[in-house]
Amino acid sequence: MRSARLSERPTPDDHETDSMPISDWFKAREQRNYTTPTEAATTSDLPDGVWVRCEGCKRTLYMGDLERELMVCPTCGRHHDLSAPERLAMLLDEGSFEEVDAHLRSVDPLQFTSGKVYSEQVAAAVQRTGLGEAIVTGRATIGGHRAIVGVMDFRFIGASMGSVVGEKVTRAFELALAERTPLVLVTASGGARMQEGMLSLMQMAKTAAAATRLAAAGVPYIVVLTNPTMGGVTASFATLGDVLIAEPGALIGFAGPRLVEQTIRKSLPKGFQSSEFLLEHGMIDMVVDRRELKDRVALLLSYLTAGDE
Amino acid sequence: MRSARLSERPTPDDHETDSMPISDWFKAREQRNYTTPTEAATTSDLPDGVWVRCEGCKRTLYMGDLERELMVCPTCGRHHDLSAPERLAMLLDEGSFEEVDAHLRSVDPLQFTSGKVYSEQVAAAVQRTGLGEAIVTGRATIGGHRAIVGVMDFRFIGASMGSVVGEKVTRAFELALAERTPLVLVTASGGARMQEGMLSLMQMAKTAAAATRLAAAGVPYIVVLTNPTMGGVTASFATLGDVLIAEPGALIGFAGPRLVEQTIRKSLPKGFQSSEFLLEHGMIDMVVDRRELKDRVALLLSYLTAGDE
Amino acid sequence: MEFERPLDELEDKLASLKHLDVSEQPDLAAEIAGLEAEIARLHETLYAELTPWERVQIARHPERPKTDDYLQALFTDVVEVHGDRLFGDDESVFAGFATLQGRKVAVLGHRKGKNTTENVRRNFGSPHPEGFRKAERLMHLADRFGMPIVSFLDTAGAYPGLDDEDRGQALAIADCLAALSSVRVPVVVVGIGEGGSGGALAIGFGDRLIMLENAYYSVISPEMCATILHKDARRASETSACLQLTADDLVRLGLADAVVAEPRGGAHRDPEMVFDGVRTALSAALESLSAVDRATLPDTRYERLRRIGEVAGG
Amino acid sequence: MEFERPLDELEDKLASLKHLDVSEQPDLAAEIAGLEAEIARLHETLYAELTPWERVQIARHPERPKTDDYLQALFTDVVEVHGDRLFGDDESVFAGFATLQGRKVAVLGHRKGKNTTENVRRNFGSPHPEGFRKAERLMHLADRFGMPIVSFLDTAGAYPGLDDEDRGQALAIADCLAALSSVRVPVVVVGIGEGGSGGALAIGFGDRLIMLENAYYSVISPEMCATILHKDARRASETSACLQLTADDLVRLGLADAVVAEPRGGAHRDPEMVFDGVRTALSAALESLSAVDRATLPDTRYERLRRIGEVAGG
Ligand SMILES: [Zn+2]
Ligand SMILES: [Zn+2]
Repeated sequence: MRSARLSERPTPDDHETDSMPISDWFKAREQRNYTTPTEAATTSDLPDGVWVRCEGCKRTLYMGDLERELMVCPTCGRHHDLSAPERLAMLLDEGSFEEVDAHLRSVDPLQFTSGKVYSEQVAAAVQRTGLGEAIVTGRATIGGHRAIVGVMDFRFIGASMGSVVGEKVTRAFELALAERTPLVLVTASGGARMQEGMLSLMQMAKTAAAATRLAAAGVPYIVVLTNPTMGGVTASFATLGDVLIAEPGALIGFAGPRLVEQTIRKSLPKGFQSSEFLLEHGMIDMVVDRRELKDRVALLLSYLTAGDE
Repeated sequence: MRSARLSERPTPDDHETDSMPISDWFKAREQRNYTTPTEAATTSDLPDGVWVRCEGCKRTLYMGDLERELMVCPTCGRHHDLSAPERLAMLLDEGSFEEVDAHLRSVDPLQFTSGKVYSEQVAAAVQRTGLGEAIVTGRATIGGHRAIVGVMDFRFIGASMGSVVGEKVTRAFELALAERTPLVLVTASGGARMQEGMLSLMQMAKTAAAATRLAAAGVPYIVVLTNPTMGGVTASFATLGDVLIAEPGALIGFAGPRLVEQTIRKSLPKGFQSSEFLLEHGMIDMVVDRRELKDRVALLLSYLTAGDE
Repeated sequence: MEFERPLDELEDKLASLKHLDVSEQPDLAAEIAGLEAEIARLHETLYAELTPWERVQIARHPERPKTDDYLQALFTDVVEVHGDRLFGDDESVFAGFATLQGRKVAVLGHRKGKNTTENVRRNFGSPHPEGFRKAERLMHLADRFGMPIVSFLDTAGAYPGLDDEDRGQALAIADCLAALSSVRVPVVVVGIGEGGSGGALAIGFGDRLIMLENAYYSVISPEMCATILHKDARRASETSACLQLTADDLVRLGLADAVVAEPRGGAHRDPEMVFDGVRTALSAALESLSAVDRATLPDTRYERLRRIGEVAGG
Repeated sequence: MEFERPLDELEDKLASLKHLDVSEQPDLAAEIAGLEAEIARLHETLYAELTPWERVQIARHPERPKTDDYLQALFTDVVEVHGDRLFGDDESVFAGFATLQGRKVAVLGHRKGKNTTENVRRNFGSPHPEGFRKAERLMHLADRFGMPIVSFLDTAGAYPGLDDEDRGQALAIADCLAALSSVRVPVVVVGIGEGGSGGALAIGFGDRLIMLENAYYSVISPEMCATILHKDARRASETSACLQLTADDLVRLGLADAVVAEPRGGAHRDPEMVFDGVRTALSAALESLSAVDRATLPDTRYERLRRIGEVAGG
């Protein structure tokens, strides 16, 4: 399982998260063993080791090869999910990342106890991922262009948006506005975090409002939609970008596919809610292979800031 | 034929047009005889007199009854075309109309001679309708609300938009802007006037630009789309209103129905490009019976100017 | 409603007893009197402290007053506007202008039907993208012409259909949020029934939030929450308590500004009382906002949103 | 092209003669020489003064350089953006960013295909509403981020389909006109082929209009004009002269600012020459506009539009 693999990582405390160079994440990982790069894992038939099976083409790959391709299967092109640190490492100029708001932590405002105890769930996610919450934000450069960046991590309670995610996203907008620096957000989310009830829902309005203020000020905002970006995140800040990029094969939508299937009472067409489907339906600007993503974002930044020269 | 009927009217010279109270148009007409209120006329089987046949329900009606209903068939509800003076009479507060730009006349910039000689066509239209061009504009009140108004007249070369129509529409926008007074335009048009070539086409951009400046200034702009409003007029100022009203059963669209039929190579669905069709497809705000139109426009003016209070 | 079933049974029994002939059954009068007393007692306890799940059921009651009823009861000179100017007109969303005690406002509202035909046309109050885009258009109109916005919430949620995804349901909602956050006119929201997630929020935040006593507003439907957490929609009673979705919860969370009292058993038992309450609350809200410089409203609204959420370590 | 047929016949004859063996036919060399002289003469007269209708045919030539060719020849770092964020992505309209000799611009263009497959996907360059709405979106992006707009015109017109009417073809064009009139960045339009009516105008006016020598721009297609006036599309030659749709006509009417020369017979005979001409004209236009205060551009553009039209009695 992906989570099993990732839980083998050292779990730095907050200060270590702040100070550990992102590039070290990749280096550090090579010293350990992995199984399969997919969320829905079938590890039992695989040796516990450096060989992994691609869920796209079912082939067995050497993890080193996969990593060199930024976790894109060299055979079938499947884009496997990345953690936030992995994403930051592949998107940003090495050593340029300076995290902000690292200390924000979720509380349990509703004392939500149906199902798992929410506060314990958060603690477990922190423990497992080594992250403070489902998004990491900060300053960086991308191909030499200054940017405020935010990267979500689906491993952290499905990167659902509660108070902290909403707050960190909002602060990223505000930082971009204050410094008149373009914002680049890489999204992945199951939607609003129901364990924070209406406080979660209102983060949609809060982040959308922050995005609107940035837009009004004429500061560029680029979104990279990755697998999966659903529900309240898609329906708020994630689709308010000036340019919307999606990674190939990502699931992107409002309602979950199972709910849609139940609603229409027939099976869904192939590719429904995929990046390619959204492109065809005019909802996003482009689908970009992860291996070209950094260059593309850098190029877009050069265009969107051209008027400032 | 409608045109035959209307040509029986006295053809006032420009000064008379300017000074004749609009209400007199209706009075004056009662002294004359009419045939059928539709454009596609079948007068031969009707007595030449005060009885007319409704093309909607094929019933024979007394012209006086039809006029009392503002040329709406009391039986089938068909809205028969109105001339610009008739429209002004039914829409504006009596005696409130003060025409502007009445002296603008079309010239023949391309010396267009294919088919009819354009300059002769214009002269004939002036002669037949008693109007200077296909639109009449001015200041007025509607239910007590001040407005700049413009009313198109399909009898004048299909109310196509050449330099003069474009100019008068543009000046109406500019007058509304200068006096910060809402603009109400009643459209009817076959589209751009091809006999003025590219000068006509560019009127679309010119009027749209004027509409955009009015919108940016926050001055209300209401459009009443009447039968027919097509082509370059629909694709420019006529659909840039804050509120779009259509009369029932009006033909409204971009491409002519015959061209669409040729393009798709099958017959068109019933009601295609009708007001009701446009309402269903989200393109207009409301379909309003002509007999309620004045009240509705007045009410809308009261809402759209509420913020000025 | 389910929780009223014991009461319904007693009332049925009472009705059947009353059909009988007293002269033939001497004990009947006493039995009726006893039953009536029992009904009164049950009435007292049943509605004394409603659970969140019971309130959700009241909020969904088919006879509960709807947006159309408020339009008729509170407003004059109602003019509806239609369409998104892009694709269609969604009847599940009302958009238009109306006058409240002399005050001209722009009105939005989710629109459930009174019967099946109407409900089918209105998609049971669950908007398509066209509905949100129509709402967005009205927001811009209201902004441009300085009309306060009054919005009535009553939806189970945005419609989760196939075509809705095709036509950008998420983007339509996001665009509404952006527009509503930036209009330079007062925005007063009234939760009158269901407040289902993003489909409610799209027209559901502003400068004031008034909640009817039994209206709810939730990040997710209790049933879906129960399905996700327990794979059992029947545990909705439990999740509806956890989600803190009632009017009182919202006040406590700092999200709602006022609660309008409902008659015992719900608004449908005495609509006039609720209309009066909403009229009063709405007028008060609009009045207090009319004093504010409109240019400052977006910033004030942003500050209001900005405070929402509980975090540690910030 | 039809008007080239006499030339084509001579050239065919010449080619067939050249296949013969000179040694067997002693007169052949002289005959070939004569034919070549005749071809040269005809070449001279045929293209010396092209009629408007002949230019329309050249403008429609399938091998004529298209928007994609200009993108490739003139620009570097081309990034295409897609979609209207409402309904679909229309491949008949290009929208994106590109760099012209170091200058970063937003690019629009009608997009015909190079072959049938491509043409079907691109609807032969006739936009649907989605195409115009994508263009409008790019206009707003260019406006917000201060990128000049370069627009290449090459369309027979907006597509007159049933679904296009359903989805508001007229409104989509009107919205483009509104956006293009108000962007606070330079707008340079290049007529490279067909300029068909509203579908061209939607992305076809601005601060400068550059026309290729054989490009046309017209309120209506010559054929449709002939059909309306004479019920005979074959009189398009006559109407194309009346409509004054050539590059020179547009200069005379005060609508076009510059004409880029084409090689004899049309741009497809020597694309590089035309690319050079367009590059030079485009750079000059952008350079002259770069000196202008951007905030004044909408007013200047409005004044430019404002002067268009001839009226009496004003
Ligand atoms: Zn693979
Ligand atoms: Zn009739």
